[in-house]
Amino acid sequence: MRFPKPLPAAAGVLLLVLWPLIFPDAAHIQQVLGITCLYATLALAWNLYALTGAISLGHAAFFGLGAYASALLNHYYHWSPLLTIPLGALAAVVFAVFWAMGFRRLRGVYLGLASLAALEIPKTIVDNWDRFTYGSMGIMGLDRLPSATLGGLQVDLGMDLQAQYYLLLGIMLLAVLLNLKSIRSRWGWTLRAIRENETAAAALGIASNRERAKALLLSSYLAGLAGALYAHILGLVEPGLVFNLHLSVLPLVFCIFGGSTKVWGPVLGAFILYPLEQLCLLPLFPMGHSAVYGLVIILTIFFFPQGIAAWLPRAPKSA
Amino acid sequence: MAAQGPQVCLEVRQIKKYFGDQTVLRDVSFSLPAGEILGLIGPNGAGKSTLFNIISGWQKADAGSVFFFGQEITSWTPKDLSRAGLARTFQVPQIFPEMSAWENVLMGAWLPPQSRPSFSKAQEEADHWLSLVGLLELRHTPARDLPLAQQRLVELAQVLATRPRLLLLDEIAAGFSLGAVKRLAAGLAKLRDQGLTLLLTDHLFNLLEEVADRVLALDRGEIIVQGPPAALIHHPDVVSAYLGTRCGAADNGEA
Amino acid sequence: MATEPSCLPLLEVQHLSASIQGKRVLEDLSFACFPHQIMAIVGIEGAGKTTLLKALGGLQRPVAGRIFLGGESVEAMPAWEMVRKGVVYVPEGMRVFPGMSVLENLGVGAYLVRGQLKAGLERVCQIFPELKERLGAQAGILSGGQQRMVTLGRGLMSAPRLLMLDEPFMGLSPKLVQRFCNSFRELRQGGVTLLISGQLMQRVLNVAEKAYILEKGRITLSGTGPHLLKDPHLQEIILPL
Amino acid sequence: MQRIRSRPGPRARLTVWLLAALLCWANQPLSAAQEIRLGEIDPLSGPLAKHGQEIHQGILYAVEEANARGGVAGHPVKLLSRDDQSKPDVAVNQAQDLIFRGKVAGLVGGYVDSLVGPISQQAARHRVPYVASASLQQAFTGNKNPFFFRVSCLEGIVQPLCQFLSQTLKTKRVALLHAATPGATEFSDLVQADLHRRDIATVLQEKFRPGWPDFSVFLLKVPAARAETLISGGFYGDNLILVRQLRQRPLGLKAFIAPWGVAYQSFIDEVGQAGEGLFGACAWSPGITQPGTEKESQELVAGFRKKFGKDPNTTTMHGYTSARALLAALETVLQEGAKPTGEAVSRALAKLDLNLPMERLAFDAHGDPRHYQQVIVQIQKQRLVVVYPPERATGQVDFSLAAR
Amino acid sequence: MWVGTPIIFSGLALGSFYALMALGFSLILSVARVFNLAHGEMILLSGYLAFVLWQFFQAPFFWLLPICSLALLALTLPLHYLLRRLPEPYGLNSLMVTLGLALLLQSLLLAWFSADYRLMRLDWPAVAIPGLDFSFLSFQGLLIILALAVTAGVHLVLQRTFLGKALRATIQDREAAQVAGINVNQMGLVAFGLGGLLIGLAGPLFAQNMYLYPAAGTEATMIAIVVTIFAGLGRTRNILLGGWLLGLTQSVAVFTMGSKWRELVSAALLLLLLYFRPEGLSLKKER
Repeated sequence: MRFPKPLPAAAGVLLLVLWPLIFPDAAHIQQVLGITCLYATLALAWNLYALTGAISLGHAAFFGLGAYASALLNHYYHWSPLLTIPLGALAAVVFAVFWAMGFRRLRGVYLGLASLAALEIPKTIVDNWDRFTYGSMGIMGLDRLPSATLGGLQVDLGMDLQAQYYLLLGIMLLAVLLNLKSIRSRWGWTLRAIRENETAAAALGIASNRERAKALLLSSYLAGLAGALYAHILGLVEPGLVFNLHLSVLPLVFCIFGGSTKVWGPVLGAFILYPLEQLCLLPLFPMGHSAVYGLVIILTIFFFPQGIAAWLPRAPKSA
Repeated sequence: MAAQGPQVCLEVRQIKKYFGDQTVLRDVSFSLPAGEILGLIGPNGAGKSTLFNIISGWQKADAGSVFFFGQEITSWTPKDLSRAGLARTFQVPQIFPEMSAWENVLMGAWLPPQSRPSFSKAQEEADHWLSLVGLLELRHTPARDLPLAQQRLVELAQVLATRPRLLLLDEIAAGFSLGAVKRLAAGLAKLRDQGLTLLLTDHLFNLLEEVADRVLALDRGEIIVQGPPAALIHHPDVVSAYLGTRCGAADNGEA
Repeated sequence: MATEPSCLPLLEVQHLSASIQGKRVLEDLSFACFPHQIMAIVGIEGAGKTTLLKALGGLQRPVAGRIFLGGESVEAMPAWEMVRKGVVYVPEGMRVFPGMSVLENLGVGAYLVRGQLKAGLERVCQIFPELKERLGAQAGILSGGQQRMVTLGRGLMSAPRLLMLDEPFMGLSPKLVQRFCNSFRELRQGGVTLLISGQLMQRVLNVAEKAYILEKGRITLSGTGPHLLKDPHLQEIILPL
Repeated sequence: MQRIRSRPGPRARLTVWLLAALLCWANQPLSAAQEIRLGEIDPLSGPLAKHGQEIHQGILYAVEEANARGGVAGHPVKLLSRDDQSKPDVAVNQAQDLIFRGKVAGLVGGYVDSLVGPISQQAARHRVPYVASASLQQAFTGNKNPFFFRVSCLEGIVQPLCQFLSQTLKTKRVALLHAATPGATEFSDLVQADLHRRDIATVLQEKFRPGWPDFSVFLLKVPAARAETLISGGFYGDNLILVRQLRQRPLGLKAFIAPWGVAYQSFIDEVGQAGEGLFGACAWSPGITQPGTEKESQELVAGFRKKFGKDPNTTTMHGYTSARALLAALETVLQEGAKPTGEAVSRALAKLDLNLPMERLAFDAHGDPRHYQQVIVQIQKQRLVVVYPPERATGQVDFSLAAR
Repeated sequence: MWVGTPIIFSGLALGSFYALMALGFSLILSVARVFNLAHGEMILLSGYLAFVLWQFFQAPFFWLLPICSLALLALTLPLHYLLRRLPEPYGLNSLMVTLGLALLLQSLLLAWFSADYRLMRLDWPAVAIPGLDFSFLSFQGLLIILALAVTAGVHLVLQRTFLGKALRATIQDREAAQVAGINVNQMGLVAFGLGGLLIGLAGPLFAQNMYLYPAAGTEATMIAIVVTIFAGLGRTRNILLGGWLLGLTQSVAVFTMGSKWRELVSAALLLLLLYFRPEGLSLKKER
């Protein structure tokens, strides 16, 4: 099954790569779009797990654990964020292992609700383990992303917003690639089989729990990575911030808005909703922005029930 | 003929199953030599589906054991059984609703971890099995849009594509016209000649009559009679428990 | 057996066409259903029997044509209105409410005719004595055949004038089929018109006053049941023995 | 089998154009007038909206007051307000937007430290002065940031509170309940440490998530621990519930004291009789003002009431004070004829010494307020009466009213 | 006095409050398949209405309950018409629409009522139980009694009436319900109507037990969701039991372990429940 790359996607990626070169001074847009990439990564991570048919409401737990693990490594051992971020994201994977074991039998709404409850566990523990995690006080003054030398070119990831944008864009594109691979491969079809009919999948000899767990581990690592990056971009972590329910709902909103289980859906959702809110609604309506935001969501759902991505020309599907 | 010779493919020993205080199966035992087609009949609620579920790992027996080519499989999970070559279809067809008929069959040829064929090989096989059940012209139709009987055929092609050694068919012919039943029977007989062992249930006696080497009659969780289909149809116990009066048979196509 | 009674038709279908997702399934069907008859529609799987019954039962809007019930045009009515008018469709397969008891399942069938709950229950228990002892059980845990009985029984509970049965015998043992067939005559004497669709229906055809063969969405043959049963065309497409 | 679309469809092209247009619009500077702009970032919606809005009103009042006097050294002042939705990434985005597109001369506002922190870092990076309105934690000002100032600090609450507990109330055993937020947690720890030095035992210290509807079980533990005083580090809403449930059964308490939420006229109105005798802390309130600013205070209350239809309170005053500080620094720079660059304004801020209704405002080397000190008040007959420190007291502690 | 008495009583009152918050949510979720994220905001709307009636018209508390119920009924019925127009996939789309609605309502509440905290200041006399040395607020008693009465009422409607049977039938199989003569659109309307009444009832109780501010809706929605999971969907009777279990657990956890472990204990209990009895709480697979 060869899937030709749809042209609009290539054009979109090109636009995302090139625009900072056209508007080099637009630091605030680089800032906003950089964070958009970060949230799109989280949404793509969520989508990876959603490919197995699971609607998770607990991805904030992965995000928060990634953020805290990286922050603690940086705080206690003073390792470079370039090291602590990929290592810290492993904490999310550890939690995902428990998740995969504990929620083996849960499906559908109940999995969603259980994951919502599971968020409380790392949150409360981090919040109350004062001696190690500083509890509710959070940790401040984390190291920023350091400078890196790339072929004689000094790139300050922490201070140079353009470099930071490209880093986050790169990570997002990696997540897109991972999603692409996970949808259009033998494993992707295995996940789809599990999503559509688990009984039939088991009858074909597919170990659905194991495949689901694989997807979850990948998903949790990506979400943890997003959390770890978040911690070092802002320089602080706090239980209430990184274990926030809003971080669990955000990927859900982006994915449904953009079109779930499609590769570009989460990206599209993130790149429409987040910049719309940050660059337009908040400056224009300091008080009533969330009303407009809510209206946009409602109207979009009525006009594009399958998400915005359904509106784009579809990648021709091989038969 | 069967590659395995007269080897025993499936052996069921003393299976018991209770639902609450109701006994569904009591000491069901039989054995199925490789390369044979065994039929299973019985009135509604006799325990046919439960027996199928126990053999294929979807339900646990309360007592007794099941052997598959000499190996005890009593507590195996469905996926392990499928990998070992024991496949089944369901009364309510279990297919992938959003995928096309062809994709469904492709899943059977491509996904099972035990075989891992190349993609092009799997495609060829999907074509092969889909044409075998006669659905080649409906290959692009999403499975959920197909009528129930054709969904059953899609499911059959899908499990056949996993290349099983033993296939359990649960009322596969329900809703088939007699012509279709004939074609199916011919196809199954051919598969048997290629070495597949079959266990099937059917309400309408016609399919069993066409293909089964032997038929078990189940009533209230017990095997009451067994023998060749022609003998069973006139057996007084079967008639009273299952077929009703003789003219009931006329309803089953013995025009 | 009267073939064309002189009284007014109970249900009249004129030039009915229906589609599923843009694909034409029924093509220009016209026929009538007379009171106190048993009517059979025979066809292979995919011929459009279910779609036809759903269209008559108000579950599917036809794309063209009219349906008259006692002279009133009903093609745009939702299913519950049709039930109120006495046209009851019993779907194929096992469509019980799994979380409710058998008694409650049957009770829902009598939703619009609450006064006749008791009489209906008696009638159902008479046809399916197996259900009588399991009235309190959850419908979802019954065996397939028993769920089928509940589905059929629920249709009977609605005090239908016209009862439409879709593949009523699928999944039932021959003995049950026989018992069920016997009840048809009884029902007809009680004033119910029956419209039965399926493919292996010798027994029904034997007693049907009117029968149609449906092929690819069109009626290709009609006549009395016994007459049709002898027709070589039916033998050819349905019973090629 | 495969159809390949050779060019993007019209919808895709439209989408690309729309995105490009959005980028161009967003990249435009807001305008280029002669006015001086101030940027404000506050939680205007969400759970902290009450306090965010109050700070916003204080800042708005200060700006309009300046404009009514003819602006800052003749320049009109424009306030650009932004909602941070209590999320740090949003606060950073909005700070960036204000700095780049809004070209603001300075930033004010900010509730909660996790938001003030990232904003202050933006301020340092882009060399824009930032006067935070309500920031408590001590951690920030540790690393030196010449562009960051704040008008309040935790010390100014903890000090008078602990002195009052030991000198006036003479309590020996306290129970501490606080919200699970950084500020409240640090408050709780500081109070506990301070009381320990004064030989006062903290017999019960617990924290809870804000928004909890039921304190009655916690309150059962207070008499069991034989605590004499209950200190609540909860916020306005938490205290509303706590105070009502406090009245359900006698706890044998000498006093109840809460630094946040109690010393508001609106709180007194909401809880009614249940509020009698409670202790609170505030930096300002109508009628409670820095010595020497009584007249200014009165004018402010009158003007504020005229504009917003309600009285200002201590939170409002934090916003007002921070805006006043920034405006005063700007005025100094402009009057000297210098350009209001970030460095110049920050230098002016560092040298500032104003006597404002809320405090005598001067910043130390860390940007912390030198003289910020809250007073302890008691609710007596539906009025706030200052009972500590003695030099500012307007009444005596009513011990009988306080005991419950 | 045994130290457990007030703890148990507090837990029961708290649990009753939780159950009253959750009933409307659970009903709308199970019958109309709408995961109503605007639930909390609707409760707040009702609460603010009660507050306004109390503040400006001095309406007595017991009048507020029916008035607010009817007012919210008038709000949820149009919502039902709006949501009915939603295309598939219905479940996720209705979730998104109610999320948008929640944001919209929150903004409106902020604009209409400002961000201030509002409270209905009513005097609830303490009730002493003779011989037990234990007294409680009559409002707590009211919560328990109301929760019992409302649950019993809803339970009776669902289990004992034909309407209830029709509602449950609709939950389980829409098409089969139609051919049994049930107007399934009407059932959705009935569910929204009943849900609206229950939400309206919860409003004044929320305003009285807690306090009103525009962002409080999220908290109320969370309570409703958690209690609904505790109870299992479509099981009204269990809502009260679930609420009580949650309330009691929290009260005991606060007393024995401390306030900061409250959330962890209730989350752990919930996960254990789901781990050991997922089938008992199973829901029809939704597509």
